[in-house]
Amino acid sequence: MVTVTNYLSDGFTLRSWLTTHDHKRIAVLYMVAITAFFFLGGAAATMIRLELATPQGDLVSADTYNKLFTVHGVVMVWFFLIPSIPAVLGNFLVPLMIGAKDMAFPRLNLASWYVYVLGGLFTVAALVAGGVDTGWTFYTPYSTRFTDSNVILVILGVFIVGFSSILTGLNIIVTVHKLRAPGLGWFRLPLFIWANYATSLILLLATPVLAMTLVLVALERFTGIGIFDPALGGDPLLFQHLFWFYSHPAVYIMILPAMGVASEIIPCFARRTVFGYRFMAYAILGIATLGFLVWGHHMFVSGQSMYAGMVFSMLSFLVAIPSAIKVFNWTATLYKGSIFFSAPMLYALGFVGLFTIGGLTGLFLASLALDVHLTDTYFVVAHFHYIMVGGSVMMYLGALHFWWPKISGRMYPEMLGRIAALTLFLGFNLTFFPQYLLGWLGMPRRYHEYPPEFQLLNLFSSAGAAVLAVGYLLPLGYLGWSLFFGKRAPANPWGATGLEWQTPSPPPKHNFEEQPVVTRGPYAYDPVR
Amino acid sequence: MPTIPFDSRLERREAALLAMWAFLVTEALFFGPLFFGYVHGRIANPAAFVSASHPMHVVLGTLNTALLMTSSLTMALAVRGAQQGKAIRLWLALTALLGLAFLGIKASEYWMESSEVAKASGAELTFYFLYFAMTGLHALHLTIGIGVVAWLWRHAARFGREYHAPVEVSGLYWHFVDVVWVFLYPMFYLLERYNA
Amino acid sequence: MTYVLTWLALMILLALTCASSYFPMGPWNTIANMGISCAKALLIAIFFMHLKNAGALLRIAAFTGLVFLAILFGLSWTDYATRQISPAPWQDPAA
Amino acid sequence: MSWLPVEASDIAARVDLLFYSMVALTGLVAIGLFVLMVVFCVRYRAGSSADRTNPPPRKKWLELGWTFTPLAIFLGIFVWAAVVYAAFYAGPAGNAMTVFVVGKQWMWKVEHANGRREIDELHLPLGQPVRLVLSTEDVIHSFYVPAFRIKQDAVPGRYTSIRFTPTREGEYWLHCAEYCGTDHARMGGKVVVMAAAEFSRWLQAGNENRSLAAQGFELFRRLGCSGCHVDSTVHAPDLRGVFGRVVHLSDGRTLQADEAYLRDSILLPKRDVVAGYEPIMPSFQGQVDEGQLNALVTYLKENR
Repeated sequence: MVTVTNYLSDGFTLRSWLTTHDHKRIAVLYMVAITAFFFLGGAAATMIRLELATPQGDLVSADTYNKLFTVHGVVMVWFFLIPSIPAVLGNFLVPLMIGAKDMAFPRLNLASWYVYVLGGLFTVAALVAGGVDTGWTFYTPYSTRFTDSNVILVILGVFIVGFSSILTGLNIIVTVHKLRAPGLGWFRLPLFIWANYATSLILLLATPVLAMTLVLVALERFTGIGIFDPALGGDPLLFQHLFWFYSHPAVYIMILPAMGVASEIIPCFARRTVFGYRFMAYAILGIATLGFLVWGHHMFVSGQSMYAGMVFSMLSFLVAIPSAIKVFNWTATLYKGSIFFSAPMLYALGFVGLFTIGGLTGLFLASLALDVHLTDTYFVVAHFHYIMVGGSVMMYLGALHFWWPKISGRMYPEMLGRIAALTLFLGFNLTFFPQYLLGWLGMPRRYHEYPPEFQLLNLFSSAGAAVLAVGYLLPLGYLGWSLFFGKRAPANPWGATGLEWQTPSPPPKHNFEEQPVVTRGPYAYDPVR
Repeated sequence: MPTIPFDSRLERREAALLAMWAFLVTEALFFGPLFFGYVHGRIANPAAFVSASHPMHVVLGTLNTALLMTSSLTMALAVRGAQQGKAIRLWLALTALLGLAFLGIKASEYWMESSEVAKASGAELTFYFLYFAMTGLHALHLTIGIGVVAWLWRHAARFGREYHAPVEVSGLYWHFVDVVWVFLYPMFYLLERYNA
Repeated sequence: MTYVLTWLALMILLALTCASSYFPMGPWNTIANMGISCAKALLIAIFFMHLKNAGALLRIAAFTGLVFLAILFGLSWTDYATRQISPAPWQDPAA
Repeated sequence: MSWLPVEASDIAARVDLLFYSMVALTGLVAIGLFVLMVVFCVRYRAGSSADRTNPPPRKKWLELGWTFTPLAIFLGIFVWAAVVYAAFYAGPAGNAMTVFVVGKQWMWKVEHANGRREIDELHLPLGQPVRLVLSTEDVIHSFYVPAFRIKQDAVPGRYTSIRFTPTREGEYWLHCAEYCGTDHARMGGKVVVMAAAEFSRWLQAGNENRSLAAQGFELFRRLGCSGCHVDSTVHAPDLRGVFGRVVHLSDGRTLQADEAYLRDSILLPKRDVVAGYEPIMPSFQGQVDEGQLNALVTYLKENR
């Protein structure tokens, strides 16, 4: 047997990693960095849940609490969720799945990681310097005139990390357009590619608006003049419009790649083709586009015009339709399949369930009259955690398990994988389902203290968070363990159809020994096995 | 050395052009909030915006517009020269010089306007805020553009009929910066001039 | 030659836009200015930036940018166009 | 604690009907979907003997069905929710009692029409339509009474308002729902709904302030408004009975002199100049705070 150098054995020094142009190594760099930020954001969440176990503000001060939820939001949104699937798995898999040697711009790819790290350093510096207490939403005029925390430093961090997102998005778009293997037409692309492509479009179109909006906040804070200042004829709601123009599509930046992952895993473990491939692809593009038209539903009680509220509400219902299509199609993919319940499949099934609940409760928030009561309460907190944690994080972990053999060349311990998936599913529901009830009963979000009648539900939630923490620490442990002691992985342990499985695990530096040629559509699984 | 993922220079050029256009779309949206802020400010405070714009030096602004559009011409000629394998240094040098002249005039305007800003109040301040933010960001882009053109000038010998993607891509960027100015000029210089 | 003609057209438009602003035309001043700016931007994009000969992909890319800017402006404006504001005194805490 | 929140306003019942209908509808969809998933998972588990011939790669009518059925349902819900939403803002103005609420880090200051003020409490009469007019002295706050199912942001630089009718006596939580800094969680108090007679006793008792209209009259003199607007050589409109009148403006527009117009005219007098008058009135922006502005407007409303 000829031993080929794979990408992991292509140099063991730190330097060989930090100067690499190999998309697979850059993906690993991203994985390390976002894992660190995940646990930083998770630590803040732990403190929040501990504080909320009792109605009194007895663990930390009000200011500290405000800084904790701000850190949790900023870190989890910009330093974990947004780069999670696109920058780690997108980076690793997009070239492999389309039969390319690398991303279109390898140097730019590495640069975007350094930009990410730089943005991270600014944010961490802001934390060390005393933190920031505006919430991740930076609403004016609180952020521009009233808080005395390190707003400018954090804004700089988010601004910089935004450029990392833009560069990654640019790279993925050009790669998908220009580097597909011979025979790989658009409707032969795996849905994971569709999803990352659509995500990249959003990254390119939405992120710059956030970047400039935050610059305007920083300038207003710095100069005392700005377009959001009502004393100078400006409008604080202008900030909200600009902010949500980015931040609503940002939700789709987080969930679309997760949908892409589910669309890979479910057909593979149901051993049949995905139901309604074209509808799935169109739904992805539909979500990406419609997602830009609904931001005003964050502003139904903000003093926005009632009529604008109605326009945004109707558009918000429209964006729910492609999401519904995807859920129905995943379910239909199980029909007449031959289902194996391996760990990635458990994550994917859990994802479908949690995403369904998150999506359906989204309808409540799109309904104008209900949103008046529910917005800025724990109902909203529960809703977006079902989408972002139940959706994106579950699927990020599912993807890590599914492609772990490809990434690391080792198998993870299957039984532990299943236990972790179940633990996460249960812990997640215990943590966040009570928050729907809390919201309906009227507990506002970002509250350091709360009326005593809410304690029971908060206790459930905090207990669930403990279970959830175990669920996150488990994979960290056994995936790390498997790097050294795991069984060596074959090229295609799951019998999957994607191009990435046709090259050894881990892949060689240039991905493929010879240029693959595609002759059929994706998910051509044998019906019965 | 990074893996070169492309099979040919032609493919690479196409990828570079797509990437630059995608980047320019991002840039357009980057300017978006500023333009939107301007539209909102002007509709909410029309009188203040007019009175704040009158001290602007319309002659210098018009001259600068002309300079920048001429630089776009020279840049376009440089790009065509590179595509046809001709010498492009002259065109690049002219482009960069016109850009520098623009920046020089802009800087002198900033100098002269500072006293007006000190007198401003209310929404006039918003006007000046937007003026400095937008023209400042534009000047930053132009400075980067001049740097890129200088880099092209240094490596001009490498470009020819076979390989000229960097010149084309830089040209796109240069023209985009020009397009931004085309909108900034009437927004800040030409408000109710007849009353000035 | 195309380039020089484009440049000439740009210069004429510049003269037009500058001159027009000395004639009181009410809201039409702004419309004329913005219309001429759009014309100039189109000239630059089509001729200097070669959209004339570009493939469909690049044209779609350029168009996408415009569409999403239009979404930003248009949908926000559904709010501003229909909002009734009663201004209230509000003072900057620092002032 | 109760698992169902109390309904203490006319709006609350309408919101709840929509909410519980949606719980039923989405619950049904979710349960149906989960049952289907479980059935498929069991039936088609690897190694089972279920029939797997010809698994459909797509079914157009099915997919179109689950595209357009939700669309129709969603549009129905949208209309329902929008109709209820409109009631918060566009209900009949007629006999609504106006209460001014000012948010301030971290308290709610309330002022009733007769001048009675309270802090972090809001007393309301049962069955009386109420219109809250909100403003803020610093950052954005949000006035939230869960039992009424109402929430409205107070935005710097402008007034916002929301309407409802309390329908149940009792004490209810009042919260700030928009994050506003350190003590955001403590910014709140209670809303007390009392029988109408009891409320009018409460309103009169302990009211050290003179009525809002009386304060307004004093301001009207002190700020010099009366110098021009009452029997003066300066050409300024007579303001007696101005409220509710149709006003013709110098640029040809006409509008009704409502509260917003009166406020605008004090703060931005040059914007809507009445036909036949010179735009000579100075702006009072920055000279009057919102409490004084409310007093002036109330005086003008009552000065017939």
